[in-house]
Amino acid sequence: MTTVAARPATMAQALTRALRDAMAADPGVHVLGEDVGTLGGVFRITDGLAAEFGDDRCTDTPLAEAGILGAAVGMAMYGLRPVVEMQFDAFAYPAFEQLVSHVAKTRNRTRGAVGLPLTIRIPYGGGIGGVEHHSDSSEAYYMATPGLHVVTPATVADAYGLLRASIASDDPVVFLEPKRLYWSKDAWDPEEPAPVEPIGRAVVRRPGRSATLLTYGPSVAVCLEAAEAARSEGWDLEVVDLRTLVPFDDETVCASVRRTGRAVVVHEGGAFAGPGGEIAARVTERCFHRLEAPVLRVAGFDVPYPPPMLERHHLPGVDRILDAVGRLQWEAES
Amino acid sequence: MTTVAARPATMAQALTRALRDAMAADPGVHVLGEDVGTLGGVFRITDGLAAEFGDDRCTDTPLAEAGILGAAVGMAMYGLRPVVEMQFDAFAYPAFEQLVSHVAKTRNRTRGAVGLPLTIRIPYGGGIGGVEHHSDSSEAYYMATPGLHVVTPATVADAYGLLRASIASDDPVVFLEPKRLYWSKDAWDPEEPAPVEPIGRAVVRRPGRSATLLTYGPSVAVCLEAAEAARSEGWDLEVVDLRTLVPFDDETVCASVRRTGRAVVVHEGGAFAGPGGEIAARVTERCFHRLEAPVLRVAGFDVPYPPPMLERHHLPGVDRILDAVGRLQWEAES
Amino acid sequence: MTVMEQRGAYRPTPPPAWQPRTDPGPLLPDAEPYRVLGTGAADRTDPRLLRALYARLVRGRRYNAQATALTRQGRLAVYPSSTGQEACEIAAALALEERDWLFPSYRDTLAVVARGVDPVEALTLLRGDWHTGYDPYEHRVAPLSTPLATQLPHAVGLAHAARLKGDDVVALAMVGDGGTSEGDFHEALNFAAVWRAPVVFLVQNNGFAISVPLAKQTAAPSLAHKAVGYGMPGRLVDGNDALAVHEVLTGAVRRAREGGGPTLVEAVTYRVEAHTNADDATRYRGDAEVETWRRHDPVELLERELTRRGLLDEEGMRAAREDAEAMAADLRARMNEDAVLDPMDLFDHVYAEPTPQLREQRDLLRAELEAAAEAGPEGEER
Amino acid sequence: MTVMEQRGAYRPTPPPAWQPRTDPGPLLPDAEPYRVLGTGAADRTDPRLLRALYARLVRGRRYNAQATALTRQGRLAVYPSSTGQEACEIAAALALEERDWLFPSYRDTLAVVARGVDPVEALTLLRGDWHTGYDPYEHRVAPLSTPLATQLPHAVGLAHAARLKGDDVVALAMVGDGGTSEGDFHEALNFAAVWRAPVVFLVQNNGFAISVPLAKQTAAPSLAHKAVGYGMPGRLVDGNDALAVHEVLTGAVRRAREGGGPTLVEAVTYRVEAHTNADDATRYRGDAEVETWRRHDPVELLERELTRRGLLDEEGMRAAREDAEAMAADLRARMNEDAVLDPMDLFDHVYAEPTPQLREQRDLLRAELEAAAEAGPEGEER
Ligand SMILES: Cc1ncc(C[n+]2csc(CCOP(=O)(O)OP(=O)(O)O)c2C)c(N)n1
Ligand SMILES: Cc1ncc(C[n+]2csc(CCOP(=O)(O)OP(=O)(O)O)c2C)c(N)n1
Ligand SMILES: [Mg+2]
Ligand SMILES: [Mg+2]
Repeated sequence: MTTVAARPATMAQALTRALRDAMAADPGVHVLGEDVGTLGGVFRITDGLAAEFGDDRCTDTPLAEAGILGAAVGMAMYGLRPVVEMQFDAFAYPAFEQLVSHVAKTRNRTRGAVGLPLTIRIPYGGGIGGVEHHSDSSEAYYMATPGLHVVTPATVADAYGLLRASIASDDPVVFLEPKRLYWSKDAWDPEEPAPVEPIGRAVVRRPGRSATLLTYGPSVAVCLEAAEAARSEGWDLEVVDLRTLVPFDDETVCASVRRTGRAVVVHEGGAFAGPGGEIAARVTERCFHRLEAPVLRVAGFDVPYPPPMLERHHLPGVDRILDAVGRLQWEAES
Repeated sequence: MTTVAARPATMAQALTRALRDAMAADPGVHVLGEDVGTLGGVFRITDGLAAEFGDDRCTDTPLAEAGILGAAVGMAMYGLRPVVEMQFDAFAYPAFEQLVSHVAKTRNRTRGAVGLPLTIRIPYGGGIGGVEHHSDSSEAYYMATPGLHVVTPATVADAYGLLRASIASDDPVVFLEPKRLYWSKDAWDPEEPAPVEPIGRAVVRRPGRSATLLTYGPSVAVCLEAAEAARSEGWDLEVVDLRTLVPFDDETVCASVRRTGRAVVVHEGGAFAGPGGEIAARVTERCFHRLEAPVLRVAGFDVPYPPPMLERHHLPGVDRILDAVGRLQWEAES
Repeated sequence: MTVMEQRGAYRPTPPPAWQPRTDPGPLLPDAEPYRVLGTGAADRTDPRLLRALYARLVRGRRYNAQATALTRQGRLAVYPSSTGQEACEIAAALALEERDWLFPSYRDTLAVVARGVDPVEALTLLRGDWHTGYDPYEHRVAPLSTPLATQLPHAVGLAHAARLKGDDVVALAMVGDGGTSEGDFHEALNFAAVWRAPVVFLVQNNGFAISVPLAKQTAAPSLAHKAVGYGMPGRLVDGNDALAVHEVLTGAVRRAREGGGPTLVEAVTYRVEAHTNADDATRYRGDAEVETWRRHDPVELLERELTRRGLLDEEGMRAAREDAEAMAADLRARMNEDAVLDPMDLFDHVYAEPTPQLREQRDLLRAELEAAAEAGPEGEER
Repeated sequence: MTVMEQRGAYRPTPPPAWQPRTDPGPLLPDAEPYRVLGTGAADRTDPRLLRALYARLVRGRRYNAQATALTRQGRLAVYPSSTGQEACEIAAALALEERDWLFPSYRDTLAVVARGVDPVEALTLLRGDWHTGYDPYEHRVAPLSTPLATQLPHAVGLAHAARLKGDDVVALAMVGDGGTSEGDFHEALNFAAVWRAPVVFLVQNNGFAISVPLAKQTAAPSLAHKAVGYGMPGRLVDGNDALAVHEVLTGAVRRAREGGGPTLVEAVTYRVEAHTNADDATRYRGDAEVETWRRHDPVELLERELTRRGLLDEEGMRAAREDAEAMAADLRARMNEDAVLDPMDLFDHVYAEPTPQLREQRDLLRAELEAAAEAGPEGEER
């Protein structure tokens, strides 16, 4: 048996591969959504699946998101494992009632009799120059809905591993794909994909001692860049990639913050009532006496997603992150 | 001119009166929703409006929430000031796309050319023994959506004043009515209603020195009760009623917390990614050095709203609030 | 080619790829609701079916009365009665085979019970206990759906999945006249038709959505006419004629099972009682209207038919009544027992496995309950 | 009354309150799309209308080509071309009076421009600038709607409001074949019919929703058949026949204005180009299909008619082309100027007045920009 050396692959390729492997491994896995069949999806994530597995396994649906998700609920009730694609973040909103009132609640309302093993893939976030309604960061809505898992990869390997794990989960998973990372590349060997870990664990992407950057999805790369840039200012930043927003990995996060004593949460969506509020609050509750400074947040502004020509001002960038790190009351330490 | 003495009135009566006065004052105010006409709404808040102002001003719509809100958008575009009633919290979800993608964004996407002066009344929260889907606390979703104001009264007088102010606002307001307070009574003189204040100001409901309870809507009364009970433990608790979740009154809130040095946020919805996370995070960011303890949260559990027979275990009660106050590291003070 | 040359050559060219896909004629419902009772066709009905329907309608009527009484005694939080609609409820359940699925709306407790679900378990939701009292897989009955019309796409998805798996399972989904206005109704019917899913949609048009009469709900010739817009047949039936509803639904189920695709059935009926026990129907409708419908009562219509054909006498009626009374007595007795709920259950079924956070919260509640128990009865109070 | 007495007295009682509300017959569309060009009816058309349509169609075609070219030059982020659908786009705009409103879907830039909006402002959204480049009140054109079908209830609400205020304003709302599957389509049509709102719904059935062909979108005889389910007339028209679309829409607008209520018009047309410049249509359809439609081209059809009637010669064609070229040159020139956006605008129109929080955030960004400006060009980089 020869192993192919790891070669650069895109996140999009890893996601496609994850779907393909999941479909090959389990005949109950069905992909459905708008344009997922013949076209392979507008981001080509489902490319080739209809050809390989047939239209009944990878199905172009009518254009109606509540109908797609609602049908997936029924399919899951009958023992299938549907994977739904929502074409863009804002186009998942029509399915919100199905998501909140059924997908999230069915296991609970039936006291465990009916679980819904379904995965809802949603490309999310900005930075690709998309016109309005194509760049929302909607994770706050899903995090605030008990009964859903919320997962988002930041690396090519995680895209594969987390999507496999999400499809394998017996609970509904909102799988958020950072669209601006679709074409990002990592060395990754598609023939030897990462082990399919259970969801729910954060990971330290870069160890550091001065402060922790808590982040996920599209902002992980930005934080790593900021951490590099911070070296010249004498800061050694740790970067934690949360990977799974629900369930939240308090253990890994608090271990890091207790070590560094300082933290900044970084994400694209607006700060107000966004994920960062929860993260800052729970870190503060759990690590208060180890904190040298309040947990700060670097996020998008609290505005509707801006037009593409202004989005660079909105998205958290290296400078804004470093400014926040600079406000972590370093003087108190001396 | 004789003034009628203040007599006990219910919050429901005050809301009805606010609608009536608003409709009388401005012929552009139109009420629409399911059963709001002949029946006067399932909570009777629109009672008598169709009789007084006619079916065109208070309209029974077909049963379709996205249609109701979408139509209201068009009506607002034509210069009317629609007031929409959603029958229950969970039945507002079908309108989520209209709310997020249009109601919240239209002023912004038209650079101010098209404002949408519309009010969306939503009965919310639990404690009334409602069967599933009738007791959701959905404020986190609306808070996380820039472009919306989010308002919720806790007293009879505020129900009147805040609803008038919301209808008068040139921006869309999600007006959350705590259903378990509909039949609560205060001395209130309907002939001399409270002045119609602009929205956006919190209020100290009970001054205190030991710690601040930050709360709103249905939990204000519970917090006041807890503050009374706390006296026997030697704690003098301040209770702040936020009244408006968006925009948030940082000034009043921080002034209180800076004074007391300790804070607990109390609300019914789940803690995770709920309003309390935001409130705790922003208070901590702004008052870190005045905090003797981390801001704690007392909230519902992170579960789908429980069956009525279990809801008392879920809802934050006096004991749970006092337990949290007790965890505010009082020993550090001595 | 010059302009002048073109001139002579010009002929109308129809858009070449256009062709109508289906002949709409057969999809359209008749102008009048289909009826069997009181027509010659009733004579041909199997007496066993007539008797089975009758016994169940009498039971159903009694069940509605008993459940409403339980709300007055505080044993049920709320009950949306289907009195006057028993023919639809029972026929819906009887039209299905064991292996089929029922997707009920919140008013359809009777259909759920007629399908085999324990009468007490069917009321679990409405007594304030857990949201679904029965295991949906046991009798293939989905949870009663409170958010209107949301159950319809579920039925489509399940039926579609069954067909993909090669099972000849049909799903019957119930919805009210008001529910047809929701977007989910539209999306479900469209998916069903495009997928040719084996689903039957039963709209009980009972004239009202709480207080809103049909005329404010739709301007369509009938709700059954909506079918043509999806390319499926629409059928209009007298919903108080149990034989007619049964025949139409059985036909639609057979059609679905044989691969003919979905059908939309509108059963014209009437909500004789208020929306629920908490509603005051006098605010929006007069007695006269109710009275005319009481004279077209589904139980009485069936009773007359059986009597006419000599299949039922005073004795038989008494037997049916006694059977219903026994059911009611049993229901009453069992509903009078207090439900016992374990607060710890709050955390157990949010996910397949509780998250670390839910385990923490479970521990918190357990500690609270233990502290309260120690503090004695007063400790429980606040 | 004893059982035996009842027996003889039994007569079928129809549900007394049931009556069909509308005769469905007149609501149903014809089996074939309505056509004027190439039929005798075309002869009766006012030459001014023919010329006006022609000039605008030629301009529209050129506009589509120019906008697509601008995407290749990076001057537009994306462009969904309506090449092949110009007859629908132009006729929709021309069917309206000044005081009426247009509610366009994202593909309908041509209709927006034909309504009077500046050709550059109509592209503001698609060049990555602010979401709506024009003031909707100036020409009574709602923002281009990206979320599909969501604009339809807006049109209904606006038309309803206008009628309540006593204004005889009509709203025309545009949607694609794919968009008809959304719940919002259903809810909007139902509201419009129940309220008898002065709205006209124009579905451009161009055969595809991105890659999904009509057969996977619906099983209906035609999309126009959906009308009957709402109790409004459905009309089917050849969407490449500008005269036919104009006549049908004008009629529907007149009907709406006179209080006759809404109409659903399905215009059968074809999306000749890819979904947008970013799409690769060869992945899901063959050239042959496209070719058959190219032979039924809306501009050519009109050109032939004008030519046949002697209303157009080589000279006239050249004039139309030159006019279109001038428009394109102007568009090109103006689109080549860089848009100037003020980042501070991010905060100014979220609410009528910025909240305290937004003022803080504005200050933060202003400070950042000032710091970056001081730091010089490299400072701007990250
Ligand atoms: C999505 C949604 N909106 C609103 C409600 C509140 N509601 C409960 S029953 C009802 C009326 C239903 O009418 P219909 O569909 O005709 O059924 P019926 O009550 O007549 O059986 C309404 C508005 C709901 N349950 N779900
Ligand atoms: C609610 C919503 N879902 C999905 C999309 C993504 N999307 C953009 S265009 C399109 C296809 C639209 O097809 P159709 O309605 O036929 O209009 P056409 O593109 O043919 O003009 C899709 C799925 C969207 N914009 N809005
Ligand atoms: Mg009804
Ligand atoms: Mg199309």
